[in-house]
Amino acid sequence: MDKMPKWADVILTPLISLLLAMAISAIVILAIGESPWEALTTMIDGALGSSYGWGFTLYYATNFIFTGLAVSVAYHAGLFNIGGEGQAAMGGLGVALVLLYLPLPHWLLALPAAMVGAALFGALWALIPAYLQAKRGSHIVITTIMFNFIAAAVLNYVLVNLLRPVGSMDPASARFPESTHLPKLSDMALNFGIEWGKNTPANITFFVALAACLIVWLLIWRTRLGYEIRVLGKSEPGALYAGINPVKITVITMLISGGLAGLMAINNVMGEAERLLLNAVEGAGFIGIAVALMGRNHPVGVLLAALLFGFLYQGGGELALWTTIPRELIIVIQALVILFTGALDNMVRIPLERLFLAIRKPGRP
Amino acid sequence: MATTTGDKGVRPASAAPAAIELRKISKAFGPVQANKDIDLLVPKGTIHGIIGENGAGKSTLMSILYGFYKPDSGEVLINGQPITITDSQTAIRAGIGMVFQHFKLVQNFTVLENIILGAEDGALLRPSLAKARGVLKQLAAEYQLNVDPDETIEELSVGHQQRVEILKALYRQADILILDEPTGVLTPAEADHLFRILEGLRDEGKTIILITHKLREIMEITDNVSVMRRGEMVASVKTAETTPEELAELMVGRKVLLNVAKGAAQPGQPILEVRDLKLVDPDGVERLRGISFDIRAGEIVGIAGVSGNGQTQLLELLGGYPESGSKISGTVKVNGKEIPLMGRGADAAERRENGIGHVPEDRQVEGLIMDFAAWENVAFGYHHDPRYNRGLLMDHAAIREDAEGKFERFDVRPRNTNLAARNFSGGNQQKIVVAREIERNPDLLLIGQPTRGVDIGAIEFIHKRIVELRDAGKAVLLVSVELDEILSLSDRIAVMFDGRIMGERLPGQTTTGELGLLMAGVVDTENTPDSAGIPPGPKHVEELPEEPA
Amino acid sequence: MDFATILQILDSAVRLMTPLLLACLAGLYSERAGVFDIGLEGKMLMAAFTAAAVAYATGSAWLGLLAGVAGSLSLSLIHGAASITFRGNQLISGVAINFLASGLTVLLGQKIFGLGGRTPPLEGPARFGEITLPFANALRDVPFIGPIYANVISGHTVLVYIAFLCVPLTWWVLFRTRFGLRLRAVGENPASVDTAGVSVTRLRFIAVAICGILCGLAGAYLATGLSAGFVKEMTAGRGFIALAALIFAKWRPWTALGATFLFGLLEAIANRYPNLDLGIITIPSIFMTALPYILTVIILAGFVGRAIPPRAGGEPYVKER
Amino acid sequence: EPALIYDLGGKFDKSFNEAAFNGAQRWVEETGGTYKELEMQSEAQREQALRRLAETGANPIVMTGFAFGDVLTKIAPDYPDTKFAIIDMVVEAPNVQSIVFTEEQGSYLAGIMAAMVSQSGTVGFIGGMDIPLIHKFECGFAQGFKSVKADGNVLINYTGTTPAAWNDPVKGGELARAQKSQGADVIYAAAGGTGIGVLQAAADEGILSIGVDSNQNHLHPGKVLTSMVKRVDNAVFDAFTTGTDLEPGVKVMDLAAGGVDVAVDEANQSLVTPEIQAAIDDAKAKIASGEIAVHDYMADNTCPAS
Ligand SMILES: Nc1ncnc2c1ncn2[C@@H]1O[C@H](COP(=O)(O)OP(=O)(O)OP(=O)(O)O)[C@@H](O)[C@H]1O
Ligand SMILES: Nc1ncnc2c1ncn2[C@@H]1O[C@H](COP(=O)(O)OP(=O)(O)OP(=O)(O)O)[C@@H](O)[C@H]1O
Ligand SMILES: [Mg+2]
Ligand SMILES: [Mg+2]
Repeated sequence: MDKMPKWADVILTPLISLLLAMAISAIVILAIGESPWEALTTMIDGALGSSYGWGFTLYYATNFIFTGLAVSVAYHAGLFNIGGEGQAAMGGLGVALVLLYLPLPHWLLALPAAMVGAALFGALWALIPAYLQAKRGSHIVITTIMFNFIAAAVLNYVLVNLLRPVGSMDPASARFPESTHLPKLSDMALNFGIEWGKNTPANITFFVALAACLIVWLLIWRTRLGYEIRVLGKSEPGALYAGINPVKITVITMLISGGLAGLMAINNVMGEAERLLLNAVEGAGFIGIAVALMGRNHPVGVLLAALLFGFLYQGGGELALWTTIPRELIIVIQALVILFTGALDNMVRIPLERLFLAIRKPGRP
Repeated sequence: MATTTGDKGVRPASAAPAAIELRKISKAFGPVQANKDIDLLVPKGTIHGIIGENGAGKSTLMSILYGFYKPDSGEVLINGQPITITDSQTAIRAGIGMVFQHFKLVQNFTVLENIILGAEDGALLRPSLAKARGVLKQLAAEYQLNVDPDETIEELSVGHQQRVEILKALYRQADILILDEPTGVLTPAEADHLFRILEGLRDEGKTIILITHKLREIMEITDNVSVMRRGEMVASVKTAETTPEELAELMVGRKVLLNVAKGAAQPGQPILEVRDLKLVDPDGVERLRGISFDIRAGEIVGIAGVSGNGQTQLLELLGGYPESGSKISGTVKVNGKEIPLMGRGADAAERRENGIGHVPEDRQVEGLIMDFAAWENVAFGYHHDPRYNRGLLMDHAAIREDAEGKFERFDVRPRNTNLAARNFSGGNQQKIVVAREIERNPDLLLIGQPTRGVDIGAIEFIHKRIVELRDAGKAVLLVSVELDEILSLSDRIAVMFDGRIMGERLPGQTTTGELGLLMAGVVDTENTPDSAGIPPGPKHVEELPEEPA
Repeated sequence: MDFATILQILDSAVRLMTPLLLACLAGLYSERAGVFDIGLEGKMLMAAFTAAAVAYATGSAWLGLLAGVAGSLSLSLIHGAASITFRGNQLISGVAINFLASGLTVLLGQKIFGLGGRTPPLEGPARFGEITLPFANALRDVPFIGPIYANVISGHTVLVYIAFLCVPLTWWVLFRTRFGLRLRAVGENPASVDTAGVSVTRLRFIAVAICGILCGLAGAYLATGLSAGFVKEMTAGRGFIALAALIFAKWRPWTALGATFLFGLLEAIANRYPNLDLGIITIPSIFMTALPYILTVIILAGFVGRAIPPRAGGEPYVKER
Repeated sequence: EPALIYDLGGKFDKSFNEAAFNGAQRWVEETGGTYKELEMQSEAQREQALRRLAETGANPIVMTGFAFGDVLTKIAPDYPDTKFAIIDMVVEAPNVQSIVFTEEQGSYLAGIMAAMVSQSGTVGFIGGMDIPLIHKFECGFAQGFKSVKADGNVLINYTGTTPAAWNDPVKGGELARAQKSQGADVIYAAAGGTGIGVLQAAADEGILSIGVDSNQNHLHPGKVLTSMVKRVDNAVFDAFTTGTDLEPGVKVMDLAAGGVDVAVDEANQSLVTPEIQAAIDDAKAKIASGEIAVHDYMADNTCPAS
């Protein structure tokens, strides 16, 4: 009954959309008097051309996987969680508290402990908006926006007044103990005698993120809880008819969502900076929205979109570092990619569908 | 005997051009060929019926005529003049009005605002509203179409909403009125009233197209009838020259039993005992005012009533999900055990554990998740069932397998469990719900409006299954606004009015007339001065309470 | 807290609420027509930039305003194409527009002025000056009313008065005109409009365009009224606050006025009392800056019930799938 | 070939990154040399940028901002032959020069000037993001002010707690107006792009303002009392000029070394009376001699003056 084969919809449509975005980007680059070809090669080379580039691309992608999953889980329950930024920031606080105040002799212990701290703090930060939405009907979009600002204030206060080592200019916590440092992907590769991605921040969290994709996929599509989440997202009367408690599911979903956003801190706070910085999230919470929506709220889609954004981030970073192209160009390219693959996808899909129908028609009696 | 070849069966009596002539209309939705080379001729001043199974393409054809969809090919002639209908504006100007199967009203607008929408005079609302108010008064008097012009739509009963749709068309001075399944949501009395209006309109020379699944209505009111099957027009006949049985066969392509065949009930132990059930909704409206009744094993109890008299609340309460914030009192026992009505254990999941199955009144909003695949809907509400789970995870293979079986046994078409529920026709959607609930073999089945908008083939099937369940010794609570359905299925009939049960009757010993009186709130059928001989006709319906917000 | 302080806070609140009010009304038109818009921020930012750039180049605030509207409008059209014509996801389109504005403004600014995205400071007629309303000075000494009129009501730029006039105007348009009726209908049930023979696409595009114009005013006010030039990211989240206010106001013009005033007032109070001494404890300034957000949540949870968006909001109008 | 890395605010932040850029430009003009420059995109790039520059042979590598401290500590040992200079932070390594400024001293002078021109006895301070570094400015300013008007009043506002606080001229202007209504007639802005709004609002409202980092007197001639200049440009210029001979250790760019100062030029000459000039010169001398100790907020996270 489908209008075109699934592979076309899943692969061809986004690919053509991406090409369109690239074409427009090229025009923008030309307009500011730079060479699109140089820009493209710099980006691809910088992000994918070496293990070094990959190390960064994967690092950024890891951040986006977590925030993207966070948004998508909530989305399945019909909740639009714009609070990933604040939840991830609070997750960082959780990680810092665990690593600074618990004696953890080895990263194998530190990682699960920090994960608990990260998820717990992120989840708690989502709890109040969730509860208010479920019980009082306060729109979760407003409350999560507000909680982003509040999280920034809390973190600022804690870092400046409580966690900052005396005499330090930097509103950042002390370094985490050496024993809690996570293995970098480069170290892991070295164990196999492979020189890969030296001095890049990609670390073992990437695998945690992959596992998170799998777990979220199982959760949403294979568990009863996921079923209930999806039912609630589609129809509240339906949920009631099926004996599903909307308040409970709303709160649980947001806890999971906030927890996932919080888990991002394992990557950037524990894995990269190895101390808590003031603005550690750097907008990854908002990128998560784009990643989730572009990935059609499916973990595989989220993974792919996160990799795409990781590529854009790293490639764009290289562009800003090594060419005279201003770094804001990357934001424009990101915008175009989001626009074409996420919002203007039908511009490509509809003609494609016609094409496939036309191809198929003559074959039928 | 009817001719079954295209438009030859129906010829305008005079030489005057037909009001509507469609030639070779085709329309595909992607790969679905909804209409294929359709020809149709509707003489002026007639009522023309269109019947066909769910998904046969009736609504599509009419929507094309009304400019809502664009046909892929074909010609339209209005009063003999070829016309290209590009949008609804063209259709309206050509004198066509349409009442859609799913009303196109703005819920939070007033009646008046809905009427003038798109037909305003000038840029300011005030004069338009004033004018419309006047015209409305006139139309109301002329056709007995009373509605409060200042009421918002969401406060109106469906019957009244439909009046608004008709008024909308009349306000635009439609000469051709298309009604898509108008009686699906009406009580018999309301339907009767509607038909009187339609006859009045015809007598004025207006042309009417009526889509319905009810052959009784076709026989009663139409002059000609066309039958569609799978996107094609298979017959057009004069109503006087055909029979319901023949039409049914034309529609479905096989013989259909139009009456439920069932033996006498053999009631056993009481399964459901309801005592003094009261419910006040969050707005403080008393919806149930002390309901008491029993249903025994092997018995179907039908609840008749005009919609909005508490049936919905009764079903939801028994089903475990009364509107939150309602105040509830009374007791309900199932299999002799009292079940909680509020607080812990008072949810729909618990009810299912207690052996209560529930086919809800609104399959699209409650009974199915429209975006889920059909197989996923088969587990809907039963997703905790061990049979559908393996450890922590749901066992998709098991659910799919079960779904395949249900599709087979209930003849759900198309036989594709991967399609989203949205993509099935109303009748097939209903079959999925009924299959899910009946095959659980519940001790008590709550079933609301089981055949609303469902074609006769499917009705026959669903009715048969309900009777089978009863014969297996189960209790069935049937709520329906279709008196025919209530009369033919129930072993006992209770009539609800304004949150009370007005009386109980046995189907063999009552008439639609008597039930109609009870439904109108007349306590006893003895001749009291103010109720004597009032038929459940249009006038009386006027005074029925409206479905509140 | 004396009277003069109250006046100052109110005066400040009026200035701070104006961009929020304009953006909120902008969102109101769009969302009432069923097109959700989380790109208010981006449109404002783009407008602020184009307004400042053109005002600088021409030395005219009014030409700047026009350019601001054009800048914002162009993003509106993208949003319209994505969410109306191509029936795309409205949220994604909004996100994209925010990114686009954030990048393009700096990119263009850097290309044109070479100041890292800033525009040169605006002077004289390139900025909107403050208007003293008639009799403001004469009435100043009338007790109570006088100072309020002279200090709070008088002495703002013309855009402030336009913004406030937009409130009754919006109410009137929405509830008293044919256009408003259709606009509201198309956000509630587009099929009702379509079957009445009115183009859903056209209506929605007009609504989105009005949204663009109002965001243009908001952005121009930021750059040429409140400050004197463009600074990158100068909207600083106001588009999101406006969105919050819109939901807060339940998509109604007068309540939008109230909601944005509340936000303006809370910010003005936090500005005025960076460290609020409550006797027992002093709230540190860090929390005072967050106070408007905390209070919003409390008010929302405590006093504002469920906000129900226009029924067809966020969904593209699809007839044939 | 020397290199310069800017902090996240970007090259044109109208603040100290921009000052660093100006220093490098001056070096180009005077020597005709070339240099590499980098702008950060994200926190994770700091290390990447440093390493890449070191590996391409850039020497010395100058970076602006305390945020580099941590990373530099980590990587400096990996490139023993490369010289690094970090501004605003102390990093102890044999190949690193740490350049720190005594912002409190410059701010102290600004405080004196504010006190001497203030008629109301109330002045204001508006900071950008609420972080310790900015408190250092605030504290020196308050101390200088109190040294002249012991019972005067310093109003203090911060714009916010996120990086957006650096780019919100609207809020800056509003804060300035709020402070004016409380009697402030001189306002010191240490708030990056937000400060532009402060200076603008002060000019509009007819009160005086004090700029920061680079000389902003020209923005509103006759209306900006002075600018507390922090000569990051000089630091960069010196480092570039010294080249690979960069001395390791801490280089304090204080008042005496010309690292900080209050700018007097034709734009504000009319405002700076001989008495004021005398008071500044006097204070400079006393600070240099140690007679006046300006408190450094960073030393103990407290500010005795406010
Ligand atoms: N908007 C649409 N987009 C895609 N397919 C559609 C659409 N509307 C109808 N169809 C398909 O066209 C066919 C005919 O549908 P139509 O609504 O005309 O049937 P119908 O005869 O009115 O059925 P019912 O009795 O259930 O109202 C069906 O197979 C349906 O799936
Ligand atoms: N957009 C659509 N895509 C695919 N099928 C559709 C679409 N819209 C409607 N249909 C199908 O068209 C048929 C008729 O649809 P329509 O909306 O006319 O009534 P319905 O949903 O069948 O209502 P009822 O159950 O009251 O008969 C159904 O099979 C329905 O599932
Ligand atoms: Mg139909
Ligand atoms: Mg139907």
